[in-house]
Amino acid sequence: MGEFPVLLTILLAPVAAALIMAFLPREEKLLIKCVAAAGTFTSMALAFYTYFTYDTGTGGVQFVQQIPWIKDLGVTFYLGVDGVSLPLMLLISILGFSAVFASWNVDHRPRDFFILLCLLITGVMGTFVTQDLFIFLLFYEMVVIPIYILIIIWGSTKRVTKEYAGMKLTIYLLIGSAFLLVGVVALFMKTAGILGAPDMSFAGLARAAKSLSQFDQIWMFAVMLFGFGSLISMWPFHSWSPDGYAGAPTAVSMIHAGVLKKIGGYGLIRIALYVLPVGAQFWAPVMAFLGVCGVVYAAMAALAQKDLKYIVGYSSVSHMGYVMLAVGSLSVIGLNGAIAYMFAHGIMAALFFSMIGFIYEKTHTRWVPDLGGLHRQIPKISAGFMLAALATLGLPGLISFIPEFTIFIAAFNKYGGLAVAAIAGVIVTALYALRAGAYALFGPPREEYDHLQDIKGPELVPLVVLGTVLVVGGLLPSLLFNVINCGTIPLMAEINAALQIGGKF
Amino acid sequence: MVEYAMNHAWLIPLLPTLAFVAIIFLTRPWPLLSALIAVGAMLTSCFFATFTAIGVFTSPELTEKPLVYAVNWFNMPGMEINVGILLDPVSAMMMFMVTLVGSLIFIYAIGYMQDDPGYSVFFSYVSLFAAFMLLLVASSSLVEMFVGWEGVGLCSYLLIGFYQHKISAREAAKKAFITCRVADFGLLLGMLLLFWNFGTLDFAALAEKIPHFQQYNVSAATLALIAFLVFCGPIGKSGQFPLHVWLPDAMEGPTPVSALIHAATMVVAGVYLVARVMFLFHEVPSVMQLVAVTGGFTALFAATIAVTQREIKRILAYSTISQIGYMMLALGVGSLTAGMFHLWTHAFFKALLFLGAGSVLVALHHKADVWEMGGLLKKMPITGWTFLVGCIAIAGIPPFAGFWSKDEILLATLESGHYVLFAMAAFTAFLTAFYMFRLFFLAFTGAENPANHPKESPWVMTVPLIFLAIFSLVGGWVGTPWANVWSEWIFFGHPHHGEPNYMVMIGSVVLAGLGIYLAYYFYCADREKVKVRELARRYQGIYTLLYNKYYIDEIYLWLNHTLVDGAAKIFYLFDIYVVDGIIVNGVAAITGLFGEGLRVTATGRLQNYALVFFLGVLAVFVVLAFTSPLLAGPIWGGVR
Amino acid sequence: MIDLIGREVVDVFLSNFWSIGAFYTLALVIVASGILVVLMKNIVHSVLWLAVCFIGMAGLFLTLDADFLAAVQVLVYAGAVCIMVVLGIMVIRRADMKFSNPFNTQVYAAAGVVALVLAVCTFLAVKTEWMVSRARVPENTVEPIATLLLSKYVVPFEVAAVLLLVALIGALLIAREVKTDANTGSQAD
Amino acid sequence: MQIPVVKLIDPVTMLSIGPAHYVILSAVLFCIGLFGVLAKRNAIMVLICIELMLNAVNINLVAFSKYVTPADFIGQIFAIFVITVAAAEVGLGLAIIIAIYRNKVSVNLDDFDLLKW
Repeated sequence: MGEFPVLLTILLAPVAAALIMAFLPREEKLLIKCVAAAGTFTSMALAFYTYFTYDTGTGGVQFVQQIPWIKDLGVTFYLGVDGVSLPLMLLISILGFSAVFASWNVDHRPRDFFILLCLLITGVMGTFVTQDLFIFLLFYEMVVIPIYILIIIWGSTKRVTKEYAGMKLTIYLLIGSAFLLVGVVALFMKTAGILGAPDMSFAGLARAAKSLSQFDQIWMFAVMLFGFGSLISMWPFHSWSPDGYAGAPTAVSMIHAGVLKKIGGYGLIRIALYVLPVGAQFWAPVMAFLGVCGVVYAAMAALAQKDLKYIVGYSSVSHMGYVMLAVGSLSVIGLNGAIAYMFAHGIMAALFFSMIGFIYEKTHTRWVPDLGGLHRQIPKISAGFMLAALATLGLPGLISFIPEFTIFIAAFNKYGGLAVAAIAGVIVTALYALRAGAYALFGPPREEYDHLQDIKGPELVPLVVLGTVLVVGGLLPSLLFNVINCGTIPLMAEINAALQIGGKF
Repeated sequence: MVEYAMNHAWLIPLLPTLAFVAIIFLTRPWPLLSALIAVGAMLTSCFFATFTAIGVFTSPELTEKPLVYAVNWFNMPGMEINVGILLDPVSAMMMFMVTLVGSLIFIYAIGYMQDDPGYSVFFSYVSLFAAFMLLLVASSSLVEMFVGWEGVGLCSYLLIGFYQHKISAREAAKKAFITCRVADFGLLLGMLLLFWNFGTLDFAALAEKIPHFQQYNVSAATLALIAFLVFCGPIGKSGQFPLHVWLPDAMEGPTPVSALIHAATMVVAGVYLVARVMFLFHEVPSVMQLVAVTGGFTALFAATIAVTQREIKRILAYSTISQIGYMMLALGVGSLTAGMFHLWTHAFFKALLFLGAGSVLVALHHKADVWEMGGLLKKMPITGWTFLVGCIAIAGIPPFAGFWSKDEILLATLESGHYVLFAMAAFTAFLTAFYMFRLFFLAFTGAENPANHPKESPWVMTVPLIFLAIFSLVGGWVGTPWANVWSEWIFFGHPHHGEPNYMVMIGSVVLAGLGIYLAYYFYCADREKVKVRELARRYQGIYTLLYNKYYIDEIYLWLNHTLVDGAAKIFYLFDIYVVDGIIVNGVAAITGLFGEGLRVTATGRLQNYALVFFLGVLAVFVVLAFTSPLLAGPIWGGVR
Repeated sequence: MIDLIGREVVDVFLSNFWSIGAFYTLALVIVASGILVVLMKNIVHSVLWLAVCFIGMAGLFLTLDADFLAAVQVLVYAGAVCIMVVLGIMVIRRADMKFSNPFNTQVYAAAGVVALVLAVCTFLAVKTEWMVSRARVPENTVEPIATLLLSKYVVPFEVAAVLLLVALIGALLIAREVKTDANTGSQAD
Repeated sequence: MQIPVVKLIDPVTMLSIGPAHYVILSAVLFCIGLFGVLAKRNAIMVLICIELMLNAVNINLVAFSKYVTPADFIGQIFAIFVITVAAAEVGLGLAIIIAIYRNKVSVNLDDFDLLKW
């Protein structure tokens, strides 16, 4: 315990910021924002430090910190990251920092807003840094509340009211987590019986779950698939996503689309797949099929949208379909692709939402036909928007291409024709991404937007930070894959070992 | 120097990239400085490329065994992707050509883009474009090439849509990108299949493995499928039928861009790709056949459209499509030499023609209709005469460059026994001469249009024209049938010397001459153009069909708007009304219904609640008491 | 007569005449007054019957050898609680005291539930084989109780004391007349 | 040490007073109280009936104190606490009723259905 508790600091820095903010007078808006920025920045800096000092030679779970908590349930406050969770932890820390700046202009009750935002960031972060199922669930439930409040108070009403959107999102997440809980409790009960002593750590559960019967594995996986699937907006449990994003304030959309969805994918890999490999093998084709459905379906639906946030909302559903497909391929390449793609999508979706947020803030509309010609008046926002659009359509050289490519390879290997349908999705993606960009930004400039101010100062931070990650990650994919490899290779080895014991279907 | 250049060939794509970064982030407020940086980077690249080319061409073994400098890009179990530079004659030639033509176009753009508000941005984009193009050319693996491939697509999107305030430019840019994207879908699938079957995407490794494809349990049918899918990419990028529609529309961009994209570089990327993976196509004759037919058909098809077009750059665009069809035809009949040779000469004369057209457009304030021009030769002598050189070159009159390469293609087609394709190609040669001189006569000779006040362009624009005109003349001399140096450098398999076939040569010159004469007859000699109007009237149907480009754009537009958008609408409505409306809100409604039903129980009266509460207690109590095993015997109360 | 009932019965009855008599009498008093509490139409009457019931209870405690508790019962319940309730009733003055104690609409349902509860309790009480300690209750109950309260049960005792204090203060606070300002007069809605 | 006491059915058991008698008495009293709580409209009446129920509990406690742990006084002490709490409860309950009465000018429980949908 002599070491500096890096992960704990990363986790608690936003909480500390929230606490400080709680004691600041509500009029000190700038100070409040600075505190939030400082908290999230600490988190981000340390996350980068963690990411680059993670020893890829050794691999495994590193930066471990264990505090026994509830003995009777086998719960340990077990912090640690490996190649699967590290990229996602980095992602949330980056997004958290950017989200603070993306909401720099929040004027309505800024103190409450930033406190909730910081709590939200911590909650999401917690799910990624823990190696204990109970703590994972705890943090996950912690996330739901701030999101709901943030949408209800600071959201915007368009096609659906913000209350409806917030309610739908929250209830969906809760239903998902209720199913999840059923699976987790069942898993816990059964494994505790097998182990003799309760153990909630992922590794312990996985070890015990090997002796579960095939039927148990299958039904538990199904329950978890539903839980995590509705979290990752798996088709057909996706409809909260576009509405929710449309209703949410910018920062929430960023964090939600960027990372919160990824908790679903992460959980699917880290818990469902790792602990219940036999179930995973049974359900893999279903996952892949639903993933492909999501890809095509949501891409087509995005094509019909006129509201920028709806476009990105559907697009993120579509992209999560790729993740499902990749997870369904049950191979190292697929899992690598899935995790890297989650990271990539987090960055680009966040950039997209932050730019849309700025556009909305300045023009007070997100309705594409009402926009147009903006690139003359607000070139920096437009550049960011186009960057995000191009990343969305998987342009090589940006962060999303290589993960997409690996996913395609893995999926193609396993599912052939099904994967072709998913790959065809890239055409539709290009169509809607470019249409959105073209109709909103290009074309003849409109007079009513002549007075608009381009982003400057702190508002530039999301663009700079996310844009840099977007490009650097695209040019040097090995930065991402070297770390992810450390997580997926042992994971897949365990899964394969378990499958060999469990026998074939 | 040569060795240094070869060892540092990676600098060739890198320098324009740096120029892009520098311009975008640093020198944007200073247009001239930006231009100088871009031109400087390009010239340095050209310098390196020249020495690299010299180095490659002095070591003949590189054709068999290309020089590869590669580093690992990323890897994971079962997948290792390298990036690097591959040097062989083909890539060296391409690099040299791209940097050379690129430099000239950049210099030209200094003048052409004068007074444009987006001056710096323009130079940053074209630098990026050059960088991606060079990456594409120099890449050592298919993935890396795909990066460049999509990168040039992106840049062409940005550049075609450079005048973004124009709706037509915006639409053209989008169309270009998406059309290519459709094609790239095929390419991507092809890549995946290649990777799946051979486990690598490095050109060198693939070149070794594919000839022995049976060893890797790959059936010939699969290989044919792969080849076909890979060929989809070039169809889109090189504007082959049926995905040629984006290319004419792409003329919305600034003229240097048209020259850069349509003449020298991007559109020939498809040809280059086919040449690069010739080892794949070579194994599947059926797809080779397809390549040849596609090329031949496109050549003829585009040429017929070009005959009736009125906008100067559109004519050139269709001519480009047609010429690339030639290149494809050459590759398809198995002559890499001829295809690449035509690519090389075409780069010069088409760049020349586009830049000349740009010069005309500047002088006429962007009035593009050739029927409204006339007599420009006197007012703009340099532009006019260099344009004439370009026309002669493309028409295929010896000793200009186009003649040699076209001759090579015709010869290769004939030798491979594709007589129908040969006939099509020959007829296309005739049409090419006709429509190019139609353009020339309409624009540069005849009566001046009094509405125009043209004057010669500044020297930054005319000097590149002169240089290009020189190259259009001498560029073909490396590959004359008598002393064919070209075929010793650039070939697939083994060098192939076509015997000089004078029949073909004379035949093609005669056809070209006939075309030029007809153009002269209709458009120059007949000053009032009565005959040609008469002709158009008589064949009204054909004329309209040609003028409207066989209505292919309309068909696509209809498909896009009706089918794709319609399907999108259906999906969206399905989402709103079925998934959301029936399922999600349905579940919510059922829940709500239950709530509604149970609401009456919430009377708000405490005593009601207490009553029910006691009933519940009673029930629990009874259940506990009467299911307890104790009740079987006497219940023991009190102390035990 | 004796033959009819049985010798044994008579013996039991005679040997425990006082205790049996006391129990049944007191039980009668308690139950009857309890029923009257509920049935009276005038709430003041109800409270009076309540006092009767409490006193009967004190008697019952005496039969159970809990003389201290009997005293407490009389003091606290029959004394303090009843008076407090009467005071409460007086504070809340009704126009017509005669009908101050009506039933509500769920009286039959309540009766049913109550009957069920009673049936179950009685059934179980009858069915149970009670076992009792042979030991006798000490003659003197006050001293042991006092000792226990201040030694073994001192913590609950103190807590109870605090509870009473809190209840006192709380009751004062709640029942205190709220001074309504003219400008914040939204008190009575 | 302990002797089982037989059932109440026959006259002998009817007459030999044991825990069962007290339990039944307590049940009857409790049910009377419960009935009042459930069926009376006046809030003060409900309070009164709660007192009845508490007393019913006390009977049990004291009875068991005598029959089960005569020397330990557990039941009696418990009863004392119950009485204490009951006293506190009556005080507070009345205070609350008075406060409500001030607001609503009613002690009729049927009027207090704010929790209604």
